[in-house]
Amino acid sequence: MLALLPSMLGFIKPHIDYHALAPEIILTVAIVAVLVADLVFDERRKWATSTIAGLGVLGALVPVITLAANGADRVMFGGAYVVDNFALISKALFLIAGYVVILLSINYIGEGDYSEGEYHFLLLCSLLGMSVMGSSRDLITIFVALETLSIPAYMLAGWRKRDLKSNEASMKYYLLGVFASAVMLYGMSLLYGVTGSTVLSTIGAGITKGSFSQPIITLGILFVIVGFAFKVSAVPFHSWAPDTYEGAPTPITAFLSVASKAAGFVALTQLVYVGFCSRSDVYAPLFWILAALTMTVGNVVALRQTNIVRMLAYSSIAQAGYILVPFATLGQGKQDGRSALTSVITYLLVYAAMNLGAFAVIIAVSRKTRSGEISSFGGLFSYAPGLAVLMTVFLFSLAGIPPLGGWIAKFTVFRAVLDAGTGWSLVLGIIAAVNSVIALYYYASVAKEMWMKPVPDDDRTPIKVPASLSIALGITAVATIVIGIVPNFIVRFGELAHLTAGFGK
Amino acid sequence: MPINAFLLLAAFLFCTGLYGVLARRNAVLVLMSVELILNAVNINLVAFGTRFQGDVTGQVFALFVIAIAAAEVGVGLAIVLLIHRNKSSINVDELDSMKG
Amino acid sequence: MNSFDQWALSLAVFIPVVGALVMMFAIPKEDEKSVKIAALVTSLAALAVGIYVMVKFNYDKSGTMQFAVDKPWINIIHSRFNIGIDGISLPMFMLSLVVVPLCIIYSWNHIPSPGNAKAFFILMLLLETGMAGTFVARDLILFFVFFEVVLLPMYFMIGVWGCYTRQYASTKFFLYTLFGSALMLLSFLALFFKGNATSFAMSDLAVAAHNIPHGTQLLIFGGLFIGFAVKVPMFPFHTWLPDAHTQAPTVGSVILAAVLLKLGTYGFIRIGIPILPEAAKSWAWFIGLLAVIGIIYGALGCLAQTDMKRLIAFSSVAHMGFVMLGISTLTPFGINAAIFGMVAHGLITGMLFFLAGSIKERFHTLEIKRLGGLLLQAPRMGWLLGLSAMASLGLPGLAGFWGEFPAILSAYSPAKGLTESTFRTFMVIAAVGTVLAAGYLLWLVQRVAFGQPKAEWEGHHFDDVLPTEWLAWAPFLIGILVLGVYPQFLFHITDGAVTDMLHTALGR
Amino acid sequence: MLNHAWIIPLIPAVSFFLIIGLGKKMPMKGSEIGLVSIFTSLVLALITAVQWINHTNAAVTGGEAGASDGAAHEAIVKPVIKVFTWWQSGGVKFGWGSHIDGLAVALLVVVTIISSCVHVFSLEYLRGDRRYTHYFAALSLFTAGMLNLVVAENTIQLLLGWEIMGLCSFMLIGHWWEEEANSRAALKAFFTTRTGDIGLLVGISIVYFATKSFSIETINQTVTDGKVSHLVILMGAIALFIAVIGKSGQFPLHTWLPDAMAGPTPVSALIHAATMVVAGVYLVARLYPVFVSGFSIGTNVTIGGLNPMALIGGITIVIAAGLAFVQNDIKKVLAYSTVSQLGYMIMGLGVGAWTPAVFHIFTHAFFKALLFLGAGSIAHSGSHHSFDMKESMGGLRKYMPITFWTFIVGTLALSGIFPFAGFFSKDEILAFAGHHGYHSFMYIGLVGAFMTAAYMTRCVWLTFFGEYRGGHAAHDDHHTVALVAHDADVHADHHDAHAEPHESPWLITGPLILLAVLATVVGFLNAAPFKIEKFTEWVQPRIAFPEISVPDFSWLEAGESLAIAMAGILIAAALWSKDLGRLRGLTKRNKLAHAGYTFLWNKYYLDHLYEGIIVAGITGPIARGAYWINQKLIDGTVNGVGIGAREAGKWVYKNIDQKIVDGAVNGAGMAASETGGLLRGLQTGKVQQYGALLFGSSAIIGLIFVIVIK
Amino acid sequence: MLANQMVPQNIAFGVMATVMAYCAIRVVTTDNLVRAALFLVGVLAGVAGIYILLAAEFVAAVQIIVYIGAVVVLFLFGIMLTKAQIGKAAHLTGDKWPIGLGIAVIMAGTMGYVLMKAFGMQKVDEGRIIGRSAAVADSIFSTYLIPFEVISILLLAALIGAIVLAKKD
Repeated sequence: MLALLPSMLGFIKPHIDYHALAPEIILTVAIVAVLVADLVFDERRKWATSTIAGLGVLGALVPVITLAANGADRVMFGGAYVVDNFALISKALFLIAGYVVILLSINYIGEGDYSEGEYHFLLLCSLLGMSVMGSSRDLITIFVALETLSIPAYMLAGWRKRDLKSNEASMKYYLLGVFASAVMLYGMSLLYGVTGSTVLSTIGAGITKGSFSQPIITLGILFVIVGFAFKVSAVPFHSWAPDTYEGAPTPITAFLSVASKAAGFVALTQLVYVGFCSRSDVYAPLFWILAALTMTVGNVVALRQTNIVRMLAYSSIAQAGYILVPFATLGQGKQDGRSALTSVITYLLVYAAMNLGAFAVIIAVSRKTRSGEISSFGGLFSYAPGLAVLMTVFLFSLAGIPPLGGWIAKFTVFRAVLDAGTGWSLVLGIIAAVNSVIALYYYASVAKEMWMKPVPDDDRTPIKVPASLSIALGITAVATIVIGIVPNFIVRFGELAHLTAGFGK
Repeated sequence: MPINAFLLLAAFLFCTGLYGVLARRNAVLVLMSVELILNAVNINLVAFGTRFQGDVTGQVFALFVIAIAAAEVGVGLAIVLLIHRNKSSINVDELDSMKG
Repeated sequence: MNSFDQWALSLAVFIPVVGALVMMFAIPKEDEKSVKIAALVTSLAALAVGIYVMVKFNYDKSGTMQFAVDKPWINIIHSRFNIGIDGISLPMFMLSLVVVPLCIIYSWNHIPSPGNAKAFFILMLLLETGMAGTFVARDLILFFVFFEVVLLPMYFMIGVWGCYTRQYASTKFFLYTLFGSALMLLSFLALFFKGNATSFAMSDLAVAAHNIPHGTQLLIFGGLFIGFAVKVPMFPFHTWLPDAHTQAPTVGSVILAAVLLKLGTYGFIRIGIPILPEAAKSWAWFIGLLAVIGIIYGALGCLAQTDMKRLIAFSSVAHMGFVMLGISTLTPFGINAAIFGMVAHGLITGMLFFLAGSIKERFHTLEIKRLGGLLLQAPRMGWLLGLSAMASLGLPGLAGFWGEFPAILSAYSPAKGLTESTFRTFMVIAAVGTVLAAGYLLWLVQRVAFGQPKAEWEGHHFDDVLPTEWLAWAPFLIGILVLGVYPQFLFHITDGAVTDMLHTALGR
Repeated sequence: MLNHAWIIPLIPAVSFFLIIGLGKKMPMKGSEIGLVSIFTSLVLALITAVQWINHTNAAVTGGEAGASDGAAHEAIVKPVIKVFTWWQSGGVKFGWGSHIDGLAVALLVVVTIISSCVHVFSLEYLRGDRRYTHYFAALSLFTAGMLNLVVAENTIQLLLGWEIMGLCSFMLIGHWWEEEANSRAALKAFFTTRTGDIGLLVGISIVYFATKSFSIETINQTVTDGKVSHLVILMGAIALFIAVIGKSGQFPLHTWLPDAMAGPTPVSALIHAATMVVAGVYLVARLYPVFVSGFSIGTNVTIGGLNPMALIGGITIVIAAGLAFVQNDIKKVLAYSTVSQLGYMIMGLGVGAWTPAVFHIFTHAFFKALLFLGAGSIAHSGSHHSFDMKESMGGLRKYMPITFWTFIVGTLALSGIFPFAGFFSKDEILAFAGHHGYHSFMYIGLVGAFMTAAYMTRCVWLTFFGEYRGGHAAHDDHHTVALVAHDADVHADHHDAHAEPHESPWLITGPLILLAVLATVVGFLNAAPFKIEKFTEWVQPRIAFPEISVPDFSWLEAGESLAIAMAGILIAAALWSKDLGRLRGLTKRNKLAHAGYTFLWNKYYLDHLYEGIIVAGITGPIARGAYWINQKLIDGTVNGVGIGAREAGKWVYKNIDQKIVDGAVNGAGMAASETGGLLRGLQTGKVQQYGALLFGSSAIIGLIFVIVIK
Repeated sequence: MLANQMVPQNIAFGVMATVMAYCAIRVVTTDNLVRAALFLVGVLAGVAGIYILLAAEFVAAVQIIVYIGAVVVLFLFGIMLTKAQIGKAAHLTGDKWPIGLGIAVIMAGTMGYVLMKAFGMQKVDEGRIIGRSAAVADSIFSTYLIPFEVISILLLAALIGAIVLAKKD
């Protein structure tokens, strides 16, 4: 108890492990550098900000790698901030996804007369928030990290200032985000009120069954999860996603659907594994409902979409549903949390690759067609076979067709389900299976459009793909295919990422 | 005095704000209602802090919330202005160019 | 076993993919000639390795896995790159390696509209990898992956190079099959987890399955059943087949008929029965029932068709019914017959689809009403149609008979523990099916080949069988004849493996 | 040769491939290959026969010499069996080889002789045909199939031959497939026999599992030993008999056979008279113990001797004979006659008369082939390729003497007139039936004999007597197309529609003469009146065979049947010859009554028959009615089954497949899509509604959880 | 003795709570934008008072400085920049307000039930209240150092982003 009361004993200089903080520090330096560059460079040389941002992100990856090589778990600030394998993997995921988003943005932003420097600045801020999120094991840190990654994103969603849709996207995202934060904060306050601490491991010890009045704990857990359910766009907290995705600049949509969502899941994982691990009686049913609803609604509504981005929005909602499935199996049957965590991490990694890839193709294609309609992809195969093949790869990977990466992700989900082996989890598994067939329909319909339909207006001028986009496509495509064929290493990441407290070990 | 006095007051503020955000059309009023909610949370945090000897975590949390709330309001108003410039209206229920 | 043997199967499976990659990146789309040559060379190289395997195969030990390779693959889920070949898989493996080069030869001058030979051949090569891989996989996850690899190329083949309603057909094919494989995968996982298996290797799971209570076994087998039944396809999961076949380009139909449908039946023999023999016994009557329904139903469906290709497609439903009937008896005799039936159906129906394709090429229609007098317009083709139809209806002396008759025969005396009277009823129904088969096939021949050509073709000249067609068809025809006259070629390979398999599974 | 009889079917099989491969390039378009092969087979078959005869003779004499040494006797008359393993599956071995005994030898001889004759005949008959090569290839294949069936060592091999013949029959009936009627007839033939083949498949299966063997020898032995339950063997026998009905044109599956006359006439002679159609009979004879045991032949006389085989055979005799009366097409008369004669064989086997029935197969083959070839000769040279007796024939006696006389020989043999072959075999069947308690079947046989004699007389009369009615353009149903198709100028002399009828060339008459001689003499192989029982001696099996006691010959009975046949000839001659009127017919009836023949019991029937003849002229309403029933009802049923199946197919496809099975799947897809549409409605685009959803869900889920999870 | 101390506190709380509740309701119901902002000030001031009651003086100070001093001013700027009607305006409340009310009532019920169940009439332990701002500072600069640093970046980001969005171009 005394250790928790530093104030009573006077100020004790906290131990700071700079190696552990290096990724964030490098990111911060990059943020400042981008700002300065934006001030210094004139309009013609603004592209340099993107280069700086990209380098910054890559630079931040270096300490992530050295930390991983070092291997030791680093715990700071009384357990509020931890750098372990899980944190490192999630940071690597955020940073690589962020890098790909920067690659996607270069031409999009550069050619669109948007504020380029500030754009990259905000993107990096958001990445910083995510990076912090990966290590947070404390409610306040999680909250701050969440807002840091969200608030720049609210603004980025409205970055196409003259487009009302973009404004609207920003507004909706912002309002819903604030609402969700409010609910989450209320839940956090309840948890704090019960346990007297914001550190997750302490909370975990304080909310075991029978320790306190149950309803308040239940409501606290529930509200906190709602806050992140919003972030991962789980139904019924998903409603912002389609509109925001459609209206936001496409690279930002990619960012939101991948990095931001992944951050949500990372936070959820930490909360559930470290904080709430003993209370699967509360969150497992909640995740069950969320997962079932999310998969079903996401897929079914996606069937009726005509706008490709909007369709992918619903698709990413549905994908979030699959990722929620392992959460619903936690603490059920023989599920010891190991395979569920592996599944979540694996899914996030694969999902990042394939979804970013799909958006990269959309960006490349819409550079020519200037349209977001699915029909604008008509006959793509005949004039841009490379893009069509890549898009096909990404879409069918999302659908989970072997040997593309998506299958191993889905596979680990099913494995988590069967590991639990209870009736409820099996039902969820079947819902997931049925959903993956429904999903196939709309993924296939895009493929159909590209391969089997005529070219609209018979405009067969080839598409020029800028270098940065090509790199992004290359990274994502290689990742998607290689993960599918040799899934060993990616699943190994998932397996490595044991969380020290709770289920792990 | 009972701790619940503070907590219930906070709950009331929360729900009033909740009503506000759902019922008010004007975006600025919605933002004001959000502030009600956040303040309710802060009351909670500070009140809960009294349950634990010498613990100021609640207060610290409240401070962070205040800071972030300020940032949020700033951003929110910027977005409202953005919309106002393009649409000359800040009624949130008129924002439905995307749906379905 | 020398070091090449270690690599032989992997080579045969992956050479096509390598070829496809080379074609994708190194050969421009416009250079059709190089594309064709590259595709042919690749598939022939794979075939050459296949022939090497066939030659080196120890036929006296057809029941044991040969050319086995067992390397780590996905450690974390206990799945390994475990491949090998035995008497059950060898015929199917060879069939898939043979069919692809022939299809490439056939397509030499017949790239279906809208062209793009490069993409077409790349897909075909990918397909080859999937097919060959499925037949050598000894690990369920690996099996699943190869099983699915087949899906996409075929989807595009139908969807891009198919006929009028190709999109509907391809989507249907795709969704159906995926639905099936989703269930199949769930069953695989359930096997693994419920049995507390140490790996996904089929041999391990067969042991581990003893840990599973009977009721669960039944459920798991049910999942496997639907998964495979969709692919076979068995009634009532068959409706994708007529559409897919009808709309697919010729070689698509050929590959579909010759190899793809066999994936399902092969799954039953390779996975369903050895791993869950008890559940298979409990399900056998149901499988047999659906099989005979399929026989009659497919035949009735054929009688209703006005399109030649669709008729042939429906006939597949009936023929695969015989195969499934043989499997459902769970006797070595029946399963040998089933494997024979698979190969025979592959050759015969493949040949029929080739013919249908060539007829379509010439007449631009497959409406039976508009055809007629083919024997006058293109006599050789007409005779080939007659021969294939005869083979298809199970005429002794041609390959079809040896799949059909022993299957019927085996139903008289199914494995111990199965109800004889039920299966004997099936036997009689199946025998009635042979008559219906004769009915629709001869009716087809009569309307298409006999009689006088219709007036609308007056003055048209039609090429008889072209050299590329001869080249592509000759192996099929030789196979039909040789297997018909000397079925021991195939039974010799399968018998030991099937007997061993059933001995292990059912303990007799 | 006995050990290597399996070579005999291989020769024509090889010939088939040679003709297909090289035929077109040969000087005689491949026919020479066929000829060489069939003659080789013939020679080999004769050698086999001689060896077998020696074999049995040795056994018989050996048996007599050392009567005590029973074992040696047994061993020496065993069938000679040679088996190669053909294939093997699931522990079951399948052989391919030969099973040579008297029955097989008899059929080998018949088949090779008839086939040789037909080959020679076809050289001329089919000359210039568009598909000359294919024709000979098919003949070769057919011969291979039939010979394979004859020498079959096991049931699977038998089935192989059986089906190959079916295929050849299909190919040859549809030889002139340009005409739709022909292809339809071919289809019908194949389809009907195939229906019967269900029985064969099932029967072979049952017998296999009952006796654990496919080997004919083992099957017969096992069944004879009585080791198999009667019920099983009855099921097997019924199943096999269904196949027989289909293949051997028994009632009610006989309708394909007349239609099959659409094929070239030599084919009809070979396939649809002499050989293939007796394959069914042969099957019964081959697996006789199965049928004897299954149908309790010879042991259930007490219940009237009714067994399906005898019954079906009997019905077929009468019905087919009746139908033969109303045909105008000479080939159809012969076709119905064939059906009727097959009925005799089946009935004979049904009553236990194994040897007589087999003997009838033997003799029938010669005279029926003779008749068909005669009809072919007429069509070729006398009637401009028409087979219509009323329209294109008449008075041909003058133009075609050889054909006429040989035809007469055939007719007499068929009618069972002493001393032609038919007399001996038919009489033995009837005698056997009478002596073993199957009296009713004997009477049926006698009626049949009468009718046979009568319709054949009609046929001969219409063809050879009276005035020549031909001379106008041929409207033959199949040659027209062939004429158009091949080089008409080369063969103008043969096909000139206005040429006078003339005798056929020697390639046609040669076989006719040979067959006529054979039809005359072969009867004496087993001429009971003269105590010659060579055929019985050589052919009747000694082991694994039920006891057969051949009754002693009785001249009285033979006289009865002979008299009936003669009566038939006379009555018919009287009725159909123009110079005899109705009154003469009536007198004849009185004469019949006066003659005191022993079938007053059927006077009533005869009365009606004659009244009918009187009322309606030459064609009897009963025969007409029977024909109507035949065409509309039985044939209609056969066709109707086809149409019905097609309609059922359409219905199932349209309603069940497309609407229910497919509909359910598509419906599920639609439902998903519609749900999607509905859920889209929730996405109104209004941010506050989203907020309401968010807060509302939180509140409601919160409330529920708080209440439910304590 | 405790009771004596409690009384003024109770009275103060009662007054403040009433005012706050009234102001809060007015914020969400008034037809006048500016008035709504002023009522908001009332609520915010009340909250500051509550903090003082709970001996959290530093938080109370920050509340007044940040909220009343900055946020409300921002709102007023917002109202003016969006050229909103000063004074009464029609339709400030949407016609879907009953839904909002319903949800608010459910939420209130849930919260109330939970809180009553958890704490009942449990008293605030006066002895445990410490009002040392130093403790707050210590805590922020030790345990919560990272969030503190991050929040500075966040504020910078919000600042720059808001400028970019709000500025005319």
